[in-house]
Amino acid sequence: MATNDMVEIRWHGRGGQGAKSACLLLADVAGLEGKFVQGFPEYGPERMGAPITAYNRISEKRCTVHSNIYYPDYVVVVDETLLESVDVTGGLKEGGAIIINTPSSPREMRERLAGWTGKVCTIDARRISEENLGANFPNTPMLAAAVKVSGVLETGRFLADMEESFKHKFASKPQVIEGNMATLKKSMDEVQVG
Amino acid sequence: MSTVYNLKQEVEKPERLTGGHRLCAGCGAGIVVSGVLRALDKEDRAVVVNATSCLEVSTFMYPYTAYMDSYIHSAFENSAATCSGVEAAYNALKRRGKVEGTVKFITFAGDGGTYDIGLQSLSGAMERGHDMVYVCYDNEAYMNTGIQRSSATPPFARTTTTPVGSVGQGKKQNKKDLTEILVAHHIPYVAQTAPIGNFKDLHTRAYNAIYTEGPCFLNVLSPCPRGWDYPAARLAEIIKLAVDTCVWPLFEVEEGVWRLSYTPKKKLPVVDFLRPQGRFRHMFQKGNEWMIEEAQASVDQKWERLLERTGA
Amino acid sequence: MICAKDINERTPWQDLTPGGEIYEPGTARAFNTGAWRTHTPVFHPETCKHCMLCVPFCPDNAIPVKDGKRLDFNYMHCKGCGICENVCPFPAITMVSGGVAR
Amino acid sequence: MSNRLTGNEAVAYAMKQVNPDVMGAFPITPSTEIPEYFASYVANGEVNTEYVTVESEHSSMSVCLAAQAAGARSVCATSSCGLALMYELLYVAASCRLPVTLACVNRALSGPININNDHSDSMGARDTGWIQIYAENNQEAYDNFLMAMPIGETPSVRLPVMTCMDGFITSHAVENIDLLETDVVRKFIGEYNPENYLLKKENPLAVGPYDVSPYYMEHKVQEAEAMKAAKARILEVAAEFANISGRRYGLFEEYRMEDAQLALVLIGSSAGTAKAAVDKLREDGIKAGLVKIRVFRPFPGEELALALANTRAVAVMDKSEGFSANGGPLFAETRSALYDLKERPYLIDIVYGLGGRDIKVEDFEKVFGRLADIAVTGETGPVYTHMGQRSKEEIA
Repeated sequence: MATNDMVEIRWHGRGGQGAKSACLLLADVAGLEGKFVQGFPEYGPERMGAPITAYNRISEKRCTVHSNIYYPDYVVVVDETLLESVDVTGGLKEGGAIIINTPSSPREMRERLAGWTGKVCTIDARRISEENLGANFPNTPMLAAAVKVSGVLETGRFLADMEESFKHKFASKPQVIEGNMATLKKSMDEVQVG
Repeated sequence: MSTVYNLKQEVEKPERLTGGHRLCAGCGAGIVVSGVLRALDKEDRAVVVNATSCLEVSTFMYPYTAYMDSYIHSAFENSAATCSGVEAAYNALKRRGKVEGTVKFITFAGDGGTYDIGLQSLSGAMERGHDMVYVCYDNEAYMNTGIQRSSATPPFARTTTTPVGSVGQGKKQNKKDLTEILVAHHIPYVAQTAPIGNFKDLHTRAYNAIYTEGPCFLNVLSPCPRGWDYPAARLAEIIKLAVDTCVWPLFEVEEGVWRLSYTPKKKLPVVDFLRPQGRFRHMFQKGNEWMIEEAQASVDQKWERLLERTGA
Repeated sequence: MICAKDINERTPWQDLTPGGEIYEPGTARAFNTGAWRTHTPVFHPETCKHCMLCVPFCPDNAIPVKDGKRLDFNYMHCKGCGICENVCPFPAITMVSGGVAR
Repeated sequence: MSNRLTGNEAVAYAMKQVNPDVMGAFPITPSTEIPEYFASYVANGEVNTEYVTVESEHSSMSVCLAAQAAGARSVCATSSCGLALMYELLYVAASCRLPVTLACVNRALSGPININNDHSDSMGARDTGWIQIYAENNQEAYDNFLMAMPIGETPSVRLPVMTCMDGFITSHAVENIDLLETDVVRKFIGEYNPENYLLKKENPLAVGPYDVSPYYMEHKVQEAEAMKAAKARILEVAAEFANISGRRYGLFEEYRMEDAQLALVLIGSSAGTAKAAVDKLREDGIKAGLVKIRVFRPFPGEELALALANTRAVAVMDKSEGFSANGGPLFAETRSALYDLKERPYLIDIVYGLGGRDIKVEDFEKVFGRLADIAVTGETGPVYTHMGQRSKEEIA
C-alpha cells in the first residue's frame, strides 16, 4: 500500500543478472540521500537463470509495511526474455512506467505488452554496459534508467553519490570507476520514453 | 616425543580422578581415565570434557565431582565439539590476556559416544585442528544403558540388542575400525592402547597425545565386567589376552608413520580371549566352530595388515 | 561460594549452586563407596615389595602411595573388585569375603 | 550513525562491535550471511574472535555453550532446521545457565522443506529456557542483539538469549538504520567476567552434572525463577539502551492502544504491515490498535492482560502452527494471560504467513473487519482459523 509520497518499484530479472543488487543499491543510494527506503528480493531456492523479483519502497516517511509490492509505480525488467513468461505489468499503476532492457524501441515493446497503456521505456543496457564496462552488467544501466524515469532521486546528486560509492567499492581499481560513471550517465541520456 | 617412564614416580603424583566415584566395581573406565590423566605434568591444568556415558553419570553426580581439574559434560554426541568450544575459549582469552598458564584439553567418551553418535562431532573437531586429546574408552557396547550393541561391538558378541536365540547368534557385523578412521584425518597423533603391565604403554601414548600440538586421538580398550560377563577381578588378564591374541593390537601413528608399540612374545589363539567372557559363550557350543574360525581369520588378517603398515 | 559439603538432599533450592555447578576439586572423595563391597582386600605389608603394579589398576584410586611406599587401602572408596589381588606378583593382597575392612 | 543495512548485515555488524570471544559458525538459509559477514571481519582483522567453523549447528551450539562455560562470550546464528538440530543443546545451555547469544533468523521448519519465513523454528524452542526477543525490522534486530548480553549475563538471570528476526523479510531487506558508535556499544555491553569458569586458575569448575531427582527439581525452580527475574532485567537494560540510543523498548509495543476497542496481538515484521492497517482504520474513525510482542520468553502475561483489558475484540495472529488443534502458541499464551481479567475481550486466533505466505495491509483490514463484527454481535464464530490459504469455500 503506497501513500502518496511513496514510490514503489518492482524489479524483474534472472538469478545472477544483478537485479537484486541493483535494487539493494538503489535503496542504499536513496537512503544516503535522506529518504526512507526498503530494498528486498523475493526469495526462493532459485539458481542462476531463474526469474527473480525484487522490490523498492522509497519515501519521505518511514514505511513499516513489510509485504511484497502488488501495485508498483514502476517496473524494471532486466531481461526482456522475461516478457514471455512473467506478467511484468501485473498491478502496475496506470500513471506509472515500465522500463525494459532491450535494443528495441518503446513502440516495438508496447506491442508485446498487450493491454498496457501506460508509459513504456527502453534502454539497451547490454550495449551500454559492453561499451563502457567491457562486459554485460545490465544492472548498472538499469539502475540509472530507473532513477531517471521515476525521478525518485535528483539526478545530479544521484551521480555524485554513486561516484562516492564506486570510489569506496573500487578503491583498489580506480579505472573501473570511470567506466561505471560513464555507464550511468550514458544510460540516463539514452533511456527512451514512449 | 618420549618421556622416561617410572611407575613409582608416576603413582606418587596426586590423583586427578578421585575415589568416591560410582563406576561399577572393577570398571575399566576408572583405570583408563586415571591412567591418561596421570600423564599430565603436575604443574599443568586440564579441562576434562566428557560425553554422556557410564563415566559421566558416575564421576559427576551432583554435588560430587571426582575430577581435580575443571570438567564439563554437555551431551552424549557432542563431546568433541564441546572440547572444541573450551579450546576456542582458551585461545580467545589467552589472546586477550584473560587466562594464564598452560591448560590441556582432554575428552573422554565411550565407544557409543565415539564410534556412533559422536562420530560427526569428533570428525569435525579433528579436521578443524583443535589442540586437544580425544580419548575413547572402548568397552565395546552401550554399557550405560545396559549393554546394547554399538559399532564397536565385536562380531558374535552377545548384547541385549544382539541376543543369542534360536536364529540370532550375537552381533552379525564387524567391529568398525575407528582408529583407522582417525588416522585418515591426518592428525598429528593417533594411538591404540590399553592398560597393561606397568602401564608404560598407556602412559606413554597418553603423554604423547597430550603433549603433541594439535588434535590427537587415543583409542583405549576398557573392559566392562558386566557387559563382557567375566569376574571383575580378572580385568588385567582379559586386557592382556586381548593384546596377546592381537584382538586389540597396540600401535601409534605419528605424523602418518605407523609404529607397533607392542609385539606379543607369542601370538595367542583368539579363543584364549573369547573363552573367559560370557558374551562369547555361545561361540563354544557345538556347531558354532565356524564362528571361532571366522573370528580367528579376521584377527589374523587385520594383524597381518598392521604388520605391513608398521613395517614390523 | 556454595560448597559441596553444605549441599545435601534437604538443601532448599535457593542454596543450591546454579545449574548444578561445583566450584571445588574432587568433592566425590567425600562419598563413601566402600559400602558397596561384598569382598574386601587385605594388605600384607610384610610381603609387599612396593612394586606399585596394583596402584594404577585400582579403578577407585583406593591405594595411597607416599614416599615410595604403598599404604593400606582407602576403604572408604575401595569397592572390593579384587583386581589388585590378581595383579599382585607377591602374596601381598588377599581378598576376603564380606565388606568389612579388617 | 545513519546507514542502510539488511537485517543480517545489521546483526553481523552488532557482532563485530561486540567482538565476542568465540563464534560458532555454520551456514543455513536465511541466516548464512551473518557468519559470512563475520568471516570477512575476521579475515580483515576487524575482530579477534575465535571463529570456529563447525560441521553442524549441533556442534555450533556445543562450541558456544562450552566456550561460555570456559569463560568466553560466545555468539552464533541459525535458522529453521539448524535450530531444530540444536534443540537438545538449547536445553543444556539454559540449564547450565550459560548466557550464549543466538541470532535466530526465523524460517519455516520442515517439512516439506521451505526456506521462507514463519516462526515455527523459534516457537518450537520456546520452552527450552531461552529468553526470546523478536524484532520487527533491522533496527530492532540490531538493538535486540546488543541488549541480549547485558540481559543474559546478569548474575540474577544467567540465561541464554535468542534474538529473532523474520527471515528474508527482515534479514535480506535493506532499510534505514541508526547504528551506535562501537565504543558506545562496548561500554554498554561491558566485559564478560563470570564469577566461575572452567579456565579460572583459582578453583576448578565442574559443569553439567548428573542430577538425581532430589536435586533436579530444585535446579529447575532456579531456572524458572531466573526467567521471572529476566523480565525486570530486560526493562532495566531497555532503559539503559534508551539512554545511549534514544530508542525505547518494552516487553511489547502498544500501537494506538490508548482507546482501542479492536486489537491485534502479533510478532515480528507483520506488525509493521498491520500498523499501516491500523492507521488506515483510524482515519475512518475505527478504534483499532495492536500489541506487538517483543519478548516472548519470559512471556509478559500480566502486562499484556492490562494492555488488552479495555478492548472489545482481539485477534491473536500466530505465524506458526502449534498443531495443538486448539490454536497457535501465541494464542495459548494470550488466552491464558487474559483469564484473570474480570471482563475479557472476545478472542480469536488466526494462523497466517506460514512458509513465507505474504500478508498485506488489506489482509489485516479484513481481520479488523471480523473483529468489528464480533464486537457488535458478540459471536466469535470459529475461534481458531487459518488465513491466506486457498480453500474451496473461498474459490466458490
